[in-house]
Amino acid sequence: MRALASAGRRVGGRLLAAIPAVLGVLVLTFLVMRVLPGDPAVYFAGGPSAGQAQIDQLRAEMGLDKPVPVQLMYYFRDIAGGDLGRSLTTGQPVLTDIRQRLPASLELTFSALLIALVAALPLGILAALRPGSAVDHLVRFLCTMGVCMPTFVTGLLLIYVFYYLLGWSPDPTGRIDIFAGTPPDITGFLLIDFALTGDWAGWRAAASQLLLPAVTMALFVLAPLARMTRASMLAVLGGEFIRTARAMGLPGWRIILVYALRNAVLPVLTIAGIVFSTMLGANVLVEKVFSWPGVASYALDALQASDYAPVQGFVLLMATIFVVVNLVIDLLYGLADPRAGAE
Amino acid sequence: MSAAPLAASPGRPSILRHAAWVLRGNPVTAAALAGTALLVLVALLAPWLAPYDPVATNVANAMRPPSAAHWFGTDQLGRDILSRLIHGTRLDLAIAASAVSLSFVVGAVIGAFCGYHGGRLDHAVGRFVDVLMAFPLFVLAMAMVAALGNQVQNIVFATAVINLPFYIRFARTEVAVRRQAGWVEAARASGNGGSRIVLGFLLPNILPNVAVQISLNLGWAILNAAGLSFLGLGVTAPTPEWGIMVAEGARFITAGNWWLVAFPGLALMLAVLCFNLLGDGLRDILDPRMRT
Amino acid sequence: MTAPLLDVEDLHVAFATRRGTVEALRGVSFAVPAGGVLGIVGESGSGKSVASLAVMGLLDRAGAVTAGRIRFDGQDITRAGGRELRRLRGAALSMIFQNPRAALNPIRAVGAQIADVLRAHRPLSSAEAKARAVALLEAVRIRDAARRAAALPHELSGGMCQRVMIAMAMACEPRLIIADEPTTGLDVTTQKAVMDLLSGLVRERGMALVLITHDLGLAAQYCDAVTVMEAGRVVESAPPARLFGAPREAYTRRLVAACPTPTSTIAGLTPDAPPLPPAAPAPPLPPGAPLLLEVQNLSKRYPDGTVAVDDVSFAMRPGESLGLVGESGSGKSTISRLVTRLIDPTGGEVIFEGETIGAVPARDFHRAPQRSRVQIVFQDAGESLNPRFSAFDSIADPLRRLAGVRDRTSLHQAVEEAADGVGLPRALLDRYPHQLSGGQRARVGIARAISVRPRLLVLDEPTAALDVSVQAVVLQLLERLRREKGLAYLFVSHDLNVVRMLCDRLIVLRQGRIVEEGESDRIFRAPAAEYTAQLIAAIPHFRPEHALA
Amino acid sequence: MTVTRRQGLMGLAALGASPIALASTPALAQSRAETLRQITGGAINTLDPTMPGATRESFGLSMNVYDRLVAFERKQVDGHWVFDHTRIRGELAERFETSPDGLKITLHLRPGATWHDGTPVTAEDVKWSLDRHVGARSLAVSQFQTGSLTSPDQFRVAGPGVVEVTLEKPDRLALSNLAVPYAIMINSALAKRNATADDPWAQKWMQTNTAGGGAYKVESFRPGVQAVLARNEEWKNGTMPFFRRVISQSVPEAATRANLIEKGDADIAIDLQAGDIATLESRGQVKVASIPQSNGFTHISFNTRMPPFDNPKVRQAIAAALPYDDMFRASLFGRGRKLYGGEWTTPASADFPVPMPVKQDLARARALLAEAGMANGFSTTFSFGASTASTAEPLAALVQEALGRIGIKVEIQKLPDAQLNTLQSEKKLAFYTDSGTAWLPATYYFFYLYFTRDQRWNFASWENPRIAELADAARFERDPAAYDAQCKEMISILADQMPLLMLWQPNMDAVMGKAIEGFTYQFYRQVDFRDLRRA
Repeated sequence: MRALASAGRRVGGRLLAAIPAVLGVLVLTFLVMRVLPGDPAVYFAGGPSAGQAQIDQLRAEMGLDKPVPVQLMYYFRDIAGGDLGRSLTTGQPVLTDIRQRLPASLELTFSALLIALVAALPLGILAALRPGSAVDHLVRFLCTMGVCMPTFVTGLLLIYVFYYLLGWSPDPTGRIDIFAGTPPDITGFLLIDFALTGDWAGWRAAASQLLLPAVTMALFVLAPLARMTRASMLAVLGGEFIRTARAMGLPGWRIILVYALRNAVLPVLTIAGIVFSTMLGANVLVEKVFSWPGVASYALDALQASDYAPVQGFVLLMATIFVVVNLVIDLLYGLADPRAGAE
Repeated sequence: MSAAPLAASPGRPSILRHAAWVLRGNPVTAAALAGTALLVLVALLAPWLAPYDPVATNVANAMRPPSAAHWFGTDQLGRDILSRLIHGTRLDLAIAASAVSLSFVVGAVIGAFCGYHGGRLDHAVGRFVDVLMAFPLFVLAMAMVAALGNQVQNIVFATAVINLPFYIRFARTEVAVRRQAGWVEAARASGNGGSRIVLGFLLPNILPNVAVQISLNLGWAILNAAGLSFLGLGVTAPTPEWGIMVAEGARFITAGNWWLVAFPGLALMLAVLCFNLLGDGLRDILDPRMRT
Repeated sequence: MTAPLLDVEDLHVAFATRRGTVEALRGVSFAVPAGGVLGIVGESGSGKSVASLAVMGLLDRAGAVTAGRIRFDGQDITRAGGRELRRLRGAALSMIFQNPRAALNPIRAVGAQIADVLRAHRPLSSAEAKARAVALLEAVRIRDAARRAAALPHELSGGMCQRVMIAMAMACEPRLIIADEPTTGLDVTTQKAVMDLLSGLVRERGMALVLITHDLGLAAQYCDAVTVMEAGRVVESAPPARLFGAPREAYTRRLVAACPTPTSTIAGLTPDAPPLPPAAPAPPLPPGAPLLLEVQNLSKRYPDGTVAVDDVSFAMRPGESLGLVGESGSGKSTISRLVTRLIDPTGGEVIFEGETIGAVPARDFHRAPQRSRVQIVFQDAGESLNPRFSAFDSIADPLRRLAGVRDRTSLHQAVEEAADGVGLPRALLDRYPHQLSGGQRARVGIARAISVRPRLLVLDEPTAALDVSVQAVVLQLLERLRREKGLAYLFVSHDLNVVRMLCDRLIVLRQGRIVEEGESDRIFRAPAAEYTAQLIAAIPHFRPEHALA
Repeated sequence: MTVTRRQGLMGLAALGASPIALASTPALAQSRAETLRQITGGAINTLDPTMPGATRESFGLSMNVYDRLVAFERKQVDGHWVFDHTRIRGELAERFETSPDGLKITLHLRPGATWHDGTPVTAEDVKWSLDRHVGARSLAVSQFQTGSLTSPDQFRVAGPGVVEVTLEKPDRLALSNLAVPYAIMINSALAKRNATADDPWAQKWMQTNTAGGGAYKVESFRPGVQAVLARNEEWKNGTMPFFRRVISQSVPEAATRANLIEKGDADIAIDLQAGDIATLESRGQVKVASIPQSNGFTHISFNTRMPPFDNPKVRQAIAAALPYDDMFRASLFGRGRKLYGGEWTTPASADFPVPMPVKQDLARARALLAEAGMANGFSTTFSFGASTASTAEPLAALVQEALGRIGIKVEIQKLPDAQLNTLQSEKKLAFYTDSGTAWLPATYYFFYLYFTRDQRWNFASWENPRIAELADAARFERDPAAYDAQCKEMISILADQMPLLMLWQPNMDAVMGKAIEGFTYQFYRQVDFRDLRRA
């Protein structure tokens, strides 16, 4: 119908606008990697008597001996052909690494965002319904508590308390209990795969494994989400149409849920989009602490080894996800707010 | 029709009296302001407050729990954690304040001009901001710190650049909304050129809203420095800085030496808490409309 | 005399603000018989809206009824609990608000919103509720009601949104409707249609109506009795005929005089106004001297295709005052921005004192020499003063930029001189805009515009946002300034009465085109164009002959 | 540390989940006992140890998955098993003889030995494997050169199951090189099937697949994350290992590794933090085997080509200024063997590395500095690799403070590993700390590898013709007495010139469950699963 058609147009427009951004990211990464003084050839030419010859041979193999612009051309040609190069740290093509590891990062970030929303929305609404009251201050204090500790400290603390002292959560490494055998690999998202194969014991195991890292990340984004929900809810509750609804004697729950919340959810959507993209980048700390086989820790290891290909692959991935996320948010916004649709 | 009639009280009340007024109305903001003032004071008087030299090592009594001699205990090199914490305040506030102010000033001005003029400039800057935002945080930080070395000013520079897109976008939307306002048209009719309107009229008006973002950013900037230290990209030891202390201390939790991470962590939490809660109070103080 | 449907007795309402409690109502009493129509009239801050909100129990968190009693249909609902009030609201008494589009849920179809009210009070299925909603839309004369029911508020015009509000209010056949400034912000013609509809339906269905407005004419025309309020008290209450014929209280007298009518004069607006300098008609143009302003085939088309101004031409002689009249969307404001070169035309020429000033793009006009000679006064003075500038800064800004007054003493002196010129007390110069009253803000706007001694002053609805009594004083100030300084006025307004008083000639505009041009008095007495006649007829004012219409 | 209400709730939710997941049926418990779970800080990035860029963990894995012709015996050193590089036993080769002039080695393959896919092992397979190790572009080439194994025509099939290796000069380490991780014996038929025109030695295929016959087969492998091995029931080249399944998993966070071992969820880890090990030991839940790494050393190195470090006096001054004991305690918590504080003037024996004659004496340090004309000191940088931060950072702080006392201003640089290696090989690092491990810890090999030639492992970029001459002679020296004299002379030159300061040999701290036995310190510093069993 009308909203979909115009949303389609907007999607096309935004895609076109995104192309230069992605290209910009590619060139920036390429240059950034060349700026780093570390020379991967040296790092990887280990061996007892790694002479200069061996280092040069590796440089040639990695195409590092050609002038930079030529390397850039090669790089673009490879990207176009879907070849993201080969990672020296894992010895596999970057594409297979990313395909293996991306679902882990996405599953962690999606569940963290879900937990954050499930916690932040009610808290935000509660705070908005009684502004300035004790509840409001408690919510604000609680959310800020989550955001003022670096994620790696919260992670270590949660492990220390829930795994080491209380023993409630399973051992905090990887996505599935190491002894439970290999999970089915359909979409790569454990929760979905286990659900698809109906293996509920496995699903519960994967979920309990996912809980601690997801909560660590969720705590970090709880504050902005709750703050935005409170602010937009307060603004909407102050709106004249709410006064009309009360003047017409509409029941309390309908005013809050159907009238107020539907309007308040729109700005929260945009913030959720921004928060999602920052989470993807920032979950390197959580992946390191929980030895989560995600893309961020993979890229960080490669970065410290000056192994260019995986870092460039990771950054390209981040740029595309950033564009896709903005696209989805834009679409959802179009569907949720008929006004935007009909522009 | 505004319900409460407009009481036109005499004269232009000073900022301080108005600030006192706002604080009385909001105890949380008052506490946050007190906390921040305390931090700034500690940062200024660090050398005189610290009982020991923060860098002097004494391996003989390393890893001592909090005691009378060392209130916060000693770290793995026997250095006094309390003194390092106090000196750390100076460095961390400096990092946070300079990074945020750098990104705010540059970002707000660029954003404001884009918001006002629009057209090609706005479009180009928009794409540049997209690129910066799509770029993963730690890759950018690592590249900058690795290329320029991890002295403090490079960490400040890296944090500022990562913050920049946020302020550009914020200023751009705030200005674009006010661009059609009557007083902007009036300013043009009174003979003000584009740049004077942006700097003299529009920027001061978006200050209150930006104040909230600045306070949130201050907290985030300190956390970012801590995160960089954890990844080995931040400040190098032995300089006393909360982030590196938390990063190093975190390794000893399992060994049972909790105080290495607890006290810097607490300080970090206190600082970030004050900055975040201060945000709303700051908005009321700076916003003239609130000055009855 | 049966007991009145709504009986408000000695009502006191106070608000807790940061600086202690503020008394909004200081003992207000009024009554509305079943089927009666009561008008409550007063200026901003008089408390008329607070009274209506108190009756509906909709005061915000800070407000509270401190004394007095409200009885509806014999039942005391002063301190009725939320649950009980909720049963009444929408069913027994309901309310209509000022700007209709903001008063409707922006992302929910209007039909659904009406159905919500129905289902809140009647055990109806959603299908039945939807059907009744469409029937209600037809009752308020909305064409093609079934399709319109699915529309969103922003897809309907202001007038249509207000009709939806009326349909909502009447959905459950309440016995009383309170309308708080229902037609403020609507065009005169739409206002007439909506008010006729509302009063007709109320009479037809035997409902009582309380009409709250600042427009005395509106109250006079549609109400059986009118209560005048000022600063939280009732000043006087009487049927329109007596209230307008022989007002007892001095305040009422001043209020009635200040309302511009087709016959009122500038001097007559305020009883004790200082004598105006003699009204010298604009001197004839000496031969060869250029016209002050010549607008030739001016047109403005926006990128999205809407045509704001379509081939408008007119001319002005120095010292002349020309009125531009039209409803919203007629292009009058756009012309004011084009003439003061704040925006660029898509076609046509603007010639000021013989020089074409259209060539310099609007972006750089601030450097043009003619900048100081063409100034503008805006409609909402509050919105056109920089919130972070004190009054002094606002007035000093053009002096610094255009008149080149730089050093402190001469700047101070010039600003104080301008303030005195517009009757603004010097003590207020260091106040921020939000610390000034509506009238004071208007004076600062005018002082800013005339401080650089312009030759042509363009006024874009300068008093539309002001209360009637304040408007009267400002209009007299404008008239005095024109006569003293020989300024030329291009006066843009939707209010024909105001333009007639202030301008020698006027132009009637519709959808960007000139409908009629000529001497003000002649157009009022014998409008040539059908549209002009319609406009004049639609202005609500007290007509003695059908006081009891 | 306040645990917020939200976390408490989350914890309770987890409680509901966790017991069910861990309900272990008897069969599961029994197979858990027969499974060994190793957790590592680093990760395995290839199944072919000769691949350039292979990590140390990959070397360890290949020792279990591939056989070699020969292997080192092991010996008891104060209660711990340690590799003995002086005694070599056959593995794939049942027995072997070396000709009296040391120029020919004959190896007799074990009859009936088979590859993982069941096909029999042939001399041709061994020949193809050895040719690959000297011909293909891999790490094996430079290693084999240290044993004078350079060209394919040194290897000859001398009959069914017999292979001959010939040398031009009697290199002491020729045979030892056949026991290094690179010297894997490959199922050439299977490998050739997966070779291509531009990859004749099937190097790409062998990165993620195996063509071996070792004690374990690879059940599943996810590079950078984990590898799961299953025991090869037909293995004949050694005593059948105890564990049926082995899991090696990468857990980057050291604190988490310590938790896992203490809770019993993991069986063995060799790279925990020194700080944690002391506490784990005191809490008594785990067994700790602390074995000095006899073939490795941590050092502080000067750049002998960069003033002022080209002046031996300056080097000796710094050597006299450092607080060795404080550094030893702060960096390693005392867990290792000291290589400083030696009381000798002439070396007691040819063994190396040994404690060098150096100790802290500030007065002497200041005097030496004055002699070097640097009385008022100078400023320099002190660098270390980020991955060694946990030990290097405390050390750097102490060095900075100590040198500060004699007027030398030090700026500390923590560099990502790749950058440190680059600066190191481009000889741009003035003054830094690093560590080195020699797989074949013969004394002359140390000097040949770390103190001669212009290559990356010459940490101090030291040019000393006498040392080069002695190292080369010792390599082919058949007479033990002459070999001893040459080694002693090299050690004394080192003690005098001090191109670099040997600090200590950090312990290999293997932390394991109480029931795990048989841990052996191997020269490639990884865990050999074949040695281990659960009591």
